[in-house]
Amino acid sequence: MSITRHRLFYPGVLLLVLLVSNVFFTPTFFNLRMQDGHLYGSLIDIVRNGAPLLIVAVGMTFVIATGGIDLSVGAVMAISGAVATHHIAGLSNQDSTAGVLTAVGMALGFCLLLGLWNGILVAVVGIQPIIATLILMVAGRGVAQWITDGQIITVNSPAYKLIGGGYKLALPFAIFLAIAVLVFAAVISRRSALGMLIESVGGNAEASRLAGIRSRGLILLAYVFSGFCAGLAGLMISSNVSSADANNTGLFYELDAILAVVIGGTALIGGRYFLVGTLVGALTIQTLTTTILTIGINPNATLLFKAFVVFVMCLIQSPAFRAKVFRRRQRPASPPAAPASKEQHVRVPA
Amino acid sequence: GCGDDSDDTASPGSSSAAGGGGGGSSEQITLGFAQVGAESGWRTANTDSIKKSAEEAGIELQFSDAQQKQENQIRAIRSFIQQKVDVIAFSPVIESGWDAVLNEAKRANIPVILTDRAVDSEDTSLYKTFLGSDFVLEGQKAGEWLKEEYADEAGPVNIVELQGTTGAAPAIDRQQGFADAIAGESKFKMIASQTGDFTRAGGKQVMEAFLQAHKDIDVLYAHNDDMGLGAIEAIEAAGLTPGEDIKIITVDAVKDGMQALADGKINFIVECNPLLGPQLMDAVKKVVAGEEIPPRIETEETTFTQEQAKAALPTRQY
Amino acid sequence: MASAASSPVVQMTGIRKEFPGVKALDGVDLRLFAGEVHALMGENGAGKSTLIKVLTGVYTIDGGEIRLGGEPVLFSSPLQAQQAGVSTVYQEVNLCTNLSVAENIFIGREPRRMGAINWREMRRRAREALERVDLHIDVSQPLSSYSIAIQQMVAIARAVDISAQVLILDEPTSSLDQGEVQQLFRVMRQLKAEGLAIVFVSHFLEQIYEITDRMTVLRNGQLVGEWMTSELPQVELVSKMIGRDLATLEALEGENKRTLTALENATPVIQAKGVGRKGSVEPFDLSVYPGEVVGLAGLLGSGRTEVARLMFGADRADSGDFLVDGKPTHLRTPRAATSQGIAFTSENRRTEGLVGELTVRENIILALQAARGWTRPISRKRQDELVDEYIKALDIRPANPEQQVRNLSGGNQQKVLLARWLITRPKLLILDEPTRGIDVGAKAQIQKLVVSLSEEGMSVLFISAELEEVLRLSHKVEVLRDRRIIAELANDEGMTVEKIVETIAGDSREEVRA
Amino acid sequence: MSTAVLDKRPTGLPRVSQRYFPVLATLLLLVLMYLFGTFQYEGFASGQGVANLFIDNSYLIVVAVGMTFVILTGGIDLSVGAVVGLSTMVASTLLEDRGWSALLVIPVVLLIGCTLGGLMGAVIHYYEIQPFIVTLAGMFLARGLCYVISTDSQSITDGLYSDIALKTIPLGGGVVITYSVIVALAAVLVAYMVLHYTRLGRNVYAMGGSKQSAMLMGLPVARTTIAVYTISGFCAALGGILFSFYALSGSPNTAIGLELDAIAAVVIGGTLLIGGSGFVLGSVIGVLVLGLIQTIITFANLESYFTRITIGLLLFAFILLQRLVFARRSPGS
Ligand SMILES: Nc1ncnc2c1ncn2[C@@H]1O[C@H](COP(=O)(O)OP(=O)(O)OP(=O)(O)O)[C@@H](O)[C@H]1O
Ligand SMILES: Nc1ncnc2c1ncn2[C@@H]1O[C@H](COP(=O)(O)OP(=O)(O)OP(=O)(O)O)[C@@H](O)[C@H]1O
Ligand SMILES: [Mg+2]
Ligand SMILES: [Mg+2]
Repeated sequence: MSITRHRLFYPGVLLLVLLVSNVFFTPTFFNLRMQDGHLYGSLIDIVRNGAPLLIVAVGMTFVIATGGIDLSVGAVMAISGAVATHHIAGLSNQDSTAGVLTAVGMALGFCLLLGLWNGILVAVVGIQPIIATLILMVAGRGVAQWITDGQIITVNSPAYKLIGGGYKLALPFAIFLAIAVLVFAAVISRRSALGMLIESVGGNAEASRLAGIRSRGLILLAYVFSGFCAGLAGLMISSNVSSADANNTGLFYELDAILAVVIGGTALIGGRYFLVGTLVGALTIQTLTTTILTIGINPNATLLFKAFVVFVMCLIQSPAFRAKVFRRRQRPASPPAAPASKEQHVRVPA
Repeated sequence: GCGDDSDDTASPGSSSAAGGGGGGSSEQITLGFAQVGAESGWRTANTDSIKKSAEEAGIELQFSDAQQKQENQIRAIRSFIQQKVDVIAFSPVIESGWDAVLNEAKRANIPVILTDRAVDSEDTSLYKTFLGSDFVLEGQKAGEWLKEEYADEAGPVNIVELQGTTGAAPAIDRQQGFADAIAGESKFKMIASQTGDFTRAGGKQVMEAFLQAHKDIDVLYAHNDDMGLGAIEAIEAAGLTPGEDIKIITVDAVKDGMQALADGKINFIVECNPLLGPQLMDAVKKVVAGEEIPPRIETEETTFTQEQAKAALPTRQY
Repeated sequence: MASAASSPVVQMTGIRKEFPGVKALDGVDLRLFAGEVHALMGENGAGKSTLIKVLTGVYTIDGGEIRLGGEPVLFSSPLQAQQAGVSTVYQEVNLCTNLSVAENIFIGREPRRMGAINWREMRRRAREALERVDLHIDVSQPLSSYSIAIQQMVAIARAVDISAQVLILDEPTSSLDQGEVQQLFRVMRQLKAEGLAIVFVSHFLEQIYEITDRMTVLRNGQLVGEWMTSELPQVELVSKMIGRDLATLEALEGENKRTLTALENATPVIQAKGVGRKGSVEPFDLSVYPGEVVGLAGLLGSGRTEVARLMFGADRADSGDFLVDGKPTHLRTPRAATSQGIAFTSENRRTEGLVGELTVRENIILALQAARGWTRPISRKRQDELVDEYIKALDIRPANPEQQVRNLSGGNQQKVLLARWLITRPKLLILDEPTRGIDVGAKAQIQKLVVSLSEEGMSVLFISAELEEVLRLSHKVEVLRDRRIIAELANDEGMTVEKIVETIAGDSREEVRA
Repeated sequence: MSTAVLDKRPTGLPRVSQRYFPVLATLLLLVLMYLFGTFQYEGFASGQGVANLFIDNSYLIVVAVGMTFVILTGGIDLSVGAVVGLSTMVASTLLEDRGWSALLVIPVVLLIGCTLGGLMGAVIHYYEIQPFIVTLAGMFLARGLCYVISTDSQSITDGLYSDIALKTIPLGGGVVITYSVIVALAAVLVAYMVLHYTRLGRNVYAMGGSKQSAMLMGLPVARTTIAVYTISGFCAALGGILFSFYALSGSPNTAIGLELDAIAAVVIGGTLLIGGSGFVLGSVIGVLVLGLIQTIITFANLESYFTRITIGLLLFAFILLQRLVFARRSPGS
């Protein structure tokens, strides 16, 4: 009983159901084997492909917790990949560790600035988050195209490739990065008072101000972190295919990231956030994508299938829905009529 | 091979550039061009070619980027009419729905040239000519090569397909053409077909899933090079050799694709040439001069095998 | 007067309502007769508001029966209750502050002409409805531009205007001043004469004895009993409510006249010189000395809250200077004020005080944590110690630090807000209506707390609509009128509530009320 | 909020214009932007140019009107773009493949929009699921249906339909508008009336102010929620019809991302995303701002990638100016 009460019980069950349903179509779905010194299998693919989404969603979680939203993550991802590959492509030795590190540093630094820009528009200038980040969403992709000159930049750098497509300890390096970001976010926010203060600002901004919280700095921090996360995810995606596609990298990623956060139980109006929920959300979305691909759904019907799954997911997660289904079953057990002891309780003095 | 082709198409452009420059002193031609967007490297090369050859031909270019939205393109064409350009050219975002605005252009006596993609208007007097590739034909060429390649084998040949963006004209037509070409022979089996959105990342992810779900893939047909390039990575990660364990056919012939072809990772590429600029400028001049031009100008396009790619690679422009 | 012979308008029997972990109502009965004012009594968290919400369809019951006019009913929303003639003012002001005053009174039943809302008529009738409670404000302004007290009056005006059979008022008087309360009582008497059944909840016992005919007492979600008001002496009532005797209350009697000596050579904790804000408060001077309790007295809307907000930097002063401990200081933001050791509990605890989604523990440590910055978290162990200490000290119920604050009863929420600032050990504590909605026992506790804090050297700026309370606690009283401080009265021998009232009223009482 | 002050003295401005001050100021900024275009580009300023602004954006105006209702209640509707696309697909398929009459097709399309919207509203209310997810699922559903109907685009040749679509109404001076403009303006007018002169409209604002309070005040929260999503669905379908008038075709990829344009227009027009405050007229201005930016772009002869950057910069400039105008009005953060 108590385990079904847990917030993540139903999303978790759904994720499992999605995973298991694959076995009916692909009996080898859960199989893992060693391939060239690294683990290989669908599950690994899911985690590796889901890693960038998870990272973006973690950044988004904080922004949403402050009561904001960041539409610009997709564009920031594109910029990040563009900056890094542009630098690497210009290196004489594309595989030089120092060169790649510089490229990564430049890209992430630039993305921090972009996050700061968003944060300033929201927290200092006071523009509604959706519009403030829309500006960068629109302009950012143009900037990325400008950097790449509209072409796909291809690099040949095993060192760069490591970030999103490489392996360490037989596992995709991306997994380590994603875990690192998630753990970092969880530790920094839950071991310090950051998380609570952010939740307070998102839950009631005016009350937080009157409690002496510097909400401006916290909001800035959330957007900067989101920019950083988007930048890292952009590097992973670009590194995974050893190229930067300014036009398509991160396209519609903001929607998936927000969806992951919301599935995880964080409300869009801000306040309480759940990083583990976001993890489950991101994995669910990636599993859904992979499932669609492996069970071979007609591409024209893909969206219908997605609609169906998202819909079922909402319903199952909704306590109101469960209550309604549950109550119908339970109703006969508890008679609505008044208890027999009616008169005993009424004491009418004089 | 192809390098020759590109040079051929470029030469009429550059030769007439001198003539255009000479005549331009009295009356410069203004061309309004409404581009689809900047959604791919192919498109950017296309844009560059048009800009460059307009400059070379001494034609003033009014350029507008519609960001893949038909309504923006309609708006751009309207503004060209308002600005009274001499010729309007555009690559329609989608095939249908152009009658109204093209009628407006007709009423304003501005000739229209379609590039790259066609429109389905019944009234063909709305535009002077269509200049571009035949996507169905591209698919057919891919299919024909496959038939030849497997002519001696009994099969079955298991094919997977990486489609372009759902609903996009090149995706629909390339799928159609390919399917038509292999329809006759029952040994070809299309075992999976998914959209990879024309991107490398998409191609890679979809191919990964294909490889997990199907153990016996013989051929991959990708609607563009980029998805093919992404798929190659997935195939390599699975411990297979692209080009040998799985034969790969793609469309476009961008530089990276050609490189992979030359390296033996792709087996066959059908060219889809973005360098329409010179031919377009040529047509523009003819239209302004009142000359007759054919209602359909095919871009010169070829196909590449691995050997042809090695030969063509050094001179590729994009 | 209620006649037990006639059948009740509302009869609730054996009502049970459970929230996760809390039995909010456990076999409660309530009978309401036409033409009576019925008091619902109980400590904070006893279940009064829950009973009201259950009756009006906000919550569904887990057991029991509700009859309206003899027929069993189960409302599934307040809308249905309203349609059946039951109108309610819920405990926290539940209006839409983004809408105009007139709309708040008429929304859902706007006067229409030819299908379209007749705005002119609506404003006219809104003015009429407010006239009934003697409120004269611009009804086309958004409700958010008025103080919580005005909002409360608007809510009452709305409910009175709707009421057909039953009118329920859940702590309507907690933020009203004496005049306002009397006006409300006039209206209630009139409605009673018209045959309405009225439920009245209040922690002011004098008000209960003044206006109600019968009462139902709850304790810990259980029914204690039902009595005629006139037959249950106050002392007995209190012991029935709190289940123990009145030692705590009596301890406070006698604590009346309080003067501080030897202030001349002390430096004020805070000194405001010519501080004011255009359109809000006229420039004023105000000094608070260490250990001094300064009361602010004035009518509703006289500007007490504004003074408090300026002193805390919640609003930015546009004239004047502050001296904190004798040093010139800017108090531009609450943040600046807290770092100077100033604390402030807003009168509007729901929108400006608590973060409803967070737990009791988090709400309590919020200000302390904010002062330390996010990089220096208070250890969980320390948090638990602090929170436990204050949950005990203020008797917050349920004593579960991990409960979401929004699920607490109104009075307990107020205590949480107090606790938040007490643990910061401020030099100056600004309390705007701190005893709002707090039961007798807890109120006595809080008053005692203020006294002992000031004895320990903490200064307090104390705002309350209850002049007795102000007088009992303060060393001096600042009197406000029309957003100006008009007098400073030392609380020495001979100072009485009447004198303060006279000062507030100035020359003629009528003039102020108009 | 508690700092606002009652001023009983009548001020210089009549009260109405005070209430509409934000909208008027935004309108003024729009005009300034138009003047900027006029001085910057030859052939920019013309009567027809202004008319085109309405013609080109009539469908977006209608969609934004529907979105305004939803956002005013504090909700959001991500499905509108897909519903616009679906509407064009349904219209073109029924007209061309099935040979239905336009007079039948239009009501059917509108009905589909309303039904989808209504269902989403019901799910949002009764199962207490965040509007974001529900309408996102609705978006997938509607777009998915587009592809299931056909992946091909199709021209509409139906006589009556194209007559309505192509017929222009002269306004004098050679300026013409289409029926779509009339429909859009009518939608705005109706929406204004509904929002300000009906109970439904006021309930919409009340819900945006505080859903909890609205419920406790006895407002029909369920009905209102379902109504606003139905209205939004209706407007999206109507927008789809206007779009199919505009392009005379149906295409499964029509209006991808339109929901963002609509939301942006509403928010630029001064409506708060958390609900409870804003005007439908503001949304119209928001649409015109976006349209005007697009028009400036088409005149600007920009490099492809500077198109987006310029749009971003223009948007930024506009928002910043708007913010500066209001900086005085809203104290605090
Ligand atoms: N939504 C809820 N979820 C959980 N517990 C609740 C909820 N609402 C009320 N409670 C609990 O029910 C009990 C009764 O609360 P209620 O608000 O009825 O008290 P009250 O008598 O009105 O007190 P007060 O005088 O402080 O207003 C309290 O213990 C409270 O914490
Ligand atoms: N009777 C009234 N008539 C008109 N406006 C009023 C009235 N009462 C209050 N207001 C308005 O409400 C605002 C808030 O008043 P404020 O809260 O400062 O008063 P207060 O003395 O703290 O009253 P309260 O008794 O609510 O604590 C004031 O700015 C004033 O404009
Ligand atoms: Mg209560
Ligand atoms: Mg006050």
